[in-house]
Amino acid sequence: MKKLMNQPDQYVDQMLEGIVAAHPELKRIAGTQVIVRAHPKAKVALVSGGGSGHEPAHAGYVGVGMLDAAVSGSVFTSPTPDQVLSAIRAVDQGQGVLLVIKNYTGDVMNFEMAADLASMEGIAIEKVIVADDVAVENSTYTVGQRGIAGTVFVHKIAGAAAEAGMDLATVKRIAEKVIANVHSMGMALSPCTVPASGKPSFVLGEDEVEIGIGIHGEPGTHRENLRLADEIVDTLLDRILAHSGVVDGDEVAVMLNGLGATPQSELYIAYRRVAERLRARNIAVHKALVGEYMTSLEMAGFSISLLKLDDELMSLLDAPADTPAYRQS
Amino acid sequence: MKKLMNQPDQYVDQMLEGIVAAHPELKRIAGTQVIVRAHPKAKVALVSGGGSGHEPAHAGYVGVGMLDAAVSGSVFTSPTPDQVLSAIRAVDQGQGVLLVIKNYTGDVMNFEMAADLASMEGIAIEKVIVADDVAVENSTYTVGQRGIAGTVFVHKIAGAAAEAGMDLATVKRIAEKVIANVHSMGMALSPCTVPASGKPSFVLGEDEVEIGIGIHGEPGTHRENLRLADEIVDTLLDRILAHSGVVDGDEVAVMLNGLGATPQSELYIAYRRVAERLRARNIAVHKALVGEYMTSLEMAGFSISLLKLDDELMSLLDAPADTPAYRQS
Amino acid sequence: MLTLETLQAFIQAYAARLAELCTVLDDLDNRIGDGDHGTNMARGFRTAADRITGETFADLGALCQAVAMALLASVGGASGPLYATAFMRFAQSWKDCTNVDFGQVATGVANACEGLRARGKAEVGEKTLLDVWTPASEALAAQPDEYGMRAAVARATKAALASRDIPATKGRAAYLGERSVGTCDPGSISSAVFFEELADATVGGVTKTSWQTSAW
Amino acid sequence: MLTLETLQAFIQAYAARLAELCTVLDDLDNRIGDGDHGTNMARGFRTAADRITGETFADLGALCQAVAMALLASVGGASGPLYATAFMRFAQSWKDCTNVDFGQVATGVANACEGLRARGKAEVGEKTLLDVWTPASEALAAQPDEYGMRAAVARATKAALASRDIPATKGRAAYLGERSVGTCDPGSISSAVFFEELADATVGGVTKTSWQTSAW
Ligand SMILES: Nc1ncnc2c1ncn2[C@@H]1O[C@H](COP(=O)(O)OP(=O)(O)O)[C@@H](O)[C@H]1O
Ligand SMILES: Nc1ncnc2c1ncn2[C@@H]1O[C@H](COP(=O)(O)OP(=O)(O)O)[C@@H](O)[C@H]1O
Ligand SMILES: [Mg+2]
Ligand SMILES: [Mg+2]
Ligand SMILES: [Mg+2]
Ligand SMILES: [Mg+2]
Repeated sequence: MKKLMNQPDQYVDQMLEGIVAAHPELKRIAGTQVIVRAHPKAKVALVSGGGSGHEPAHAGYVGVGMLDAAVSGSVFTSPTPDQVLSAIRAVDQGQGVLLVIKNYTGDVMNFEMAADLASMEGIAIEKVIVADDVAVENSTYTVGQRGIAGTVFVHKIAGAAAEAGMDLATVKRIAEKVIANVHSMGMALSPCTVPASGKPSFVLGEDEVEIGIGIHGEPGTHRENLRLADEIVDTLLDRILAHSGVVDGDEVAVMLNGLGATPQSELYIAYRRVAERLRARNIAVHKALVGEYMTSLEMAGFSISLLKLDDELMSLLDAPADTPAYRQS
Repeated sequence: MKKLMNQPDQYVDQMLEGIVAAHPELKRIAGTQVIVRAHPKAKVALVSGGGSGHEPAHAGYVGVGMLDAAVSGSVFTSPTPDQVLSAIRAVDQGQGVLLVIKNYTGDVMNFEMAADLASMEGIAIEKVIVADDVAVENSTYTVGQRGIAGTVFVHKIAGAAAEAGMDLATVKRIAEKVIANVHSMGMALSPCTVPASGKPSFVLGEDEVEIGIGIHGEPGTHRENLRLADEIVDTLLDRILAHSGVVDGDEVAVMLNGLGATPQSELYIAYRRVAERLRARNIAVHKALVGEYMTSLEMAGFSISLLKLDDELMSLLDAPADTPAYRQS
Repeated sequence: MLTLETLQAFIQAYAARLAELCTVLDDLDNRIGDGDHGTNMARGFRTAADRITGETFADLGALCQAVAMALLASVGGASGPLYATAFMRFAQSWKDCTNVDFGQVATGVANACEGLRARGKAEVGEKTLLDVWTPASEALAAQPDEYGMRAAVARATKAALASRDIPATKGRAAYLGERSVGTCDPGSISSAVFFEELADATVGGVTKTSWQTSAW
Repeated sequence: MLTLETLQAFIQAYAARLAELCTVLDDLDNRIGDGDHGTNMARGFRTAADRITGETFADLGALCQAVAMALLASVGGASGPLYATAFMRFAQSWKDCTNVDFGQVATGVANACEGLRARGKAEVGEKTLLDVWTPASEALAAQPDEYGMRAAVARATKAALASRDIPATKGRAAYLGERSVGTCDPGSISSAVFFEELADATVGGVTKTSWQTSAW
């Protein structure tokens, strides 16, 4: 796999330099891998992050109506607690900070350690853990479902709540409501390669795909033969619908998320099928997002996220946002 | 190359269905491959298009402040004159129509034939031909430079002029000013595969890249070994700067455009170098666009476009736009 | 002599031949263009052939105009307007005729050739289909009969193969500059096949080139 | 006996060993995780080793705390907080001591083990590094001397290899369910190496496993 890069160990650092160079409305806290808004606002602050390699997540969602800070670890590696702590300190305006964590052992442990340290400093801190991936069965004995692209809906909706001046408890309640109502699943047509290792995360035959993959190049729940786009969409969507509790007459938001190398044309071909299926079930799509929102380097494939809406979520989803990767007025 | 698709011959049709399903602010003219705004406005109309496979170009730029219609041909094949004519007829509000054509023999001939037919119907029609690719030497004896990603700046700026109510001659003058001032060049790390053929457009060794490629999977001007991102950026940027007439103290807009499979992280790594180089030359970047604006299916690689700005171009570039792929307020 | 019947048969035969050669033409175009010339041509002439199947046309002009319109609406790319232009010129040349002699065929081809030059703004030697149409047209004009028709095929085939050795300065292959040397121009090959099938429909017994290997 | 000197030597040796095994650990993690365990561990212990090089520490507590902080700030992922937690527990256990006997080493390892369990919320048998730390800690507690130290290495190595045969229910490999059977847990391997190097630094003469092939 050829990479457009310089030294692999400077991959994340140079990416962050590029981000702040391109977006003067963002800035980087010197000496860290933390991106914050250049013009902070007095309100509850939202901090998210995780390993790098998911761009535009998470730095691309820093801005008005979404995040206040994004912390980037090494590629596919959770950032360390000191980095997360720097972010928390930088964005706290005295009204408290909500951490939006994707459910991976590493992310949870590192963000929790940072939260402990921040509370010891007297910062009001809360956390929510996104676990939207229905590929993985949930059970109290296991690690639980992964957090994947549905996380962007948490950023958007909880971000709008914070921007509107809601307090920490309310922003947290809303974030948890999004988490309870968003369900996702993904698949890969090809693997990705971490810059430092230079090796593909798995090897697929010319006709094989991985179903139920995460966003770190991990293999999925199973492998099968490539089928028509409509059939693949049906496989994912059936499972999402079964887990989601969405019923006829409900209103939803849909994200058809590209994992990195899949052309937008193919994402729209897949979305067409999602729309067709939902229409047949009398489920109204209030908003559709089709594009690359939470990627896995140059993996080919996609995920579908379905968010069941109520009036509160809908109005916050529709609120303005102005970030590099998500803009609406 | 695995594709997320159904029947290859329905690729474009199903993509267009997906686009209108996802974006209720767009609609498709029944029986055609033309996407128009659902809510047209009385003003000079802009029509662009070309082969499919460049998504989000061009349908993603239909909307307030940019295009009024986009015509999609088969993958990498110019649309036919009757399709272009349908678009022209649909968007003409009596104030005339400007065709924004990328400089490829096929596009030029098909759009020109449509323009001839439209004028015979009494529609005021003008055209501009974008030829921003400095990889190819220009000369009166040859076909001239190709139109590539710089075209998006034409859509944005001429679109803002039309939206502001300027007349056809003025909108055309402004589009031509953009064209005269935008210069681009691209390179590929890997080829792409047209769905119908199923074969890669060229074959590169593990260490090889193509320099000076277009956006249809054509090979470039030459092949070389993969080098550091900074070195590759320098190769393209040096040539662009040499052609652009941009001098110290100028103000520019930059587009760092991904060709399909290149992760955003790598685009930012490349942009970082562009910013560093321009800063050193005392060239001010008024606006930077980093992302996928004009792709070549799942090709890995990127292009750089540099647009020299004056006050007029700058204020139109900064005007609001609300389209699926380009939003700003 | 070209009749309504032979022209219809020609369109059907050319469409079938393009379907066979689709991959060869795509592969050639892949090397120096964007890999779709076979697909474009096969799609276009399939559409044209279907369009005229079972229809009756008053004259050659109407038939050629129907083919031109079908091509225009189905090919796209560079070849669409070019081949459509050729048939529009045929339509003008053979207006109101239900059959034409080889002199009129020669005039029609010369007009088509002129149309191609105007539409594509290319000259002979730029590695485009004009490199084939021009000598074919000349051969037919010099000897407007059965033999001239065969000579046109020979000139066309030779020119198509000769396109391998020159760099392109028009069309998509021009972006490759010197790298386009060594590959035949796909539009020249499809044009040579055009003359093979036209001659076969009008005079018969043409030995058709197997382009599969020689084109590379 | 564990002195300031042997502990420093251990950190250096473990860092060097991780650098050697980096690819093996990454490859293992690639099969059932995200392919970075070797990179993470090598980076973290390199940072820790550099951090303590040329520095003097008042006691083992201060040294372990410095290592913990270096790991915390440089590893990330799941292994960062876990190994950092182990060293924080060492720091608490060996506070104010410049050297400790094997009884105190056993206590420190038991405390670390307890810390790992609390931090990761895993139990033995879930295919995590706890599967290695727990039996190693037990062996050392049962026989807090040189022999116990060697026994701990043997138990650790055996447990690391045994991790191959069970499905993961914690950590990233858990998402693979039954597909995780057949590959050793990378964190268990890095932990077995931890005990090999700790024993080698404290009692010497440990035969080190070549994980290159046996791990698969
Ligand atoms: N300006 C021109 N004049 C005449 N023929 C041309 C010109 N440009 C291209 N062609 C012909 O068109 C052929 C390519 O057709 P095709 O691949 O269908 O279109 P595109 O280049 O748009 O993909 C070339 O091989 C060449 O023979
Ligand atoms: N909950 C847990 N408790 C104990 N150890 C764990 C837990 N989760 C993961 N591990 C260990 O961490 C190792 C993976 O570490 P590493 O690859 O560095 O982190 P990440 O999984 O974040 O990429 C696993 O092999 C496993 O031994
Ligand atoms: Mg990791
Ligand atoms: Mg084409
Ligand atoms: Mg072509
Ligand atoms: Mg890992």
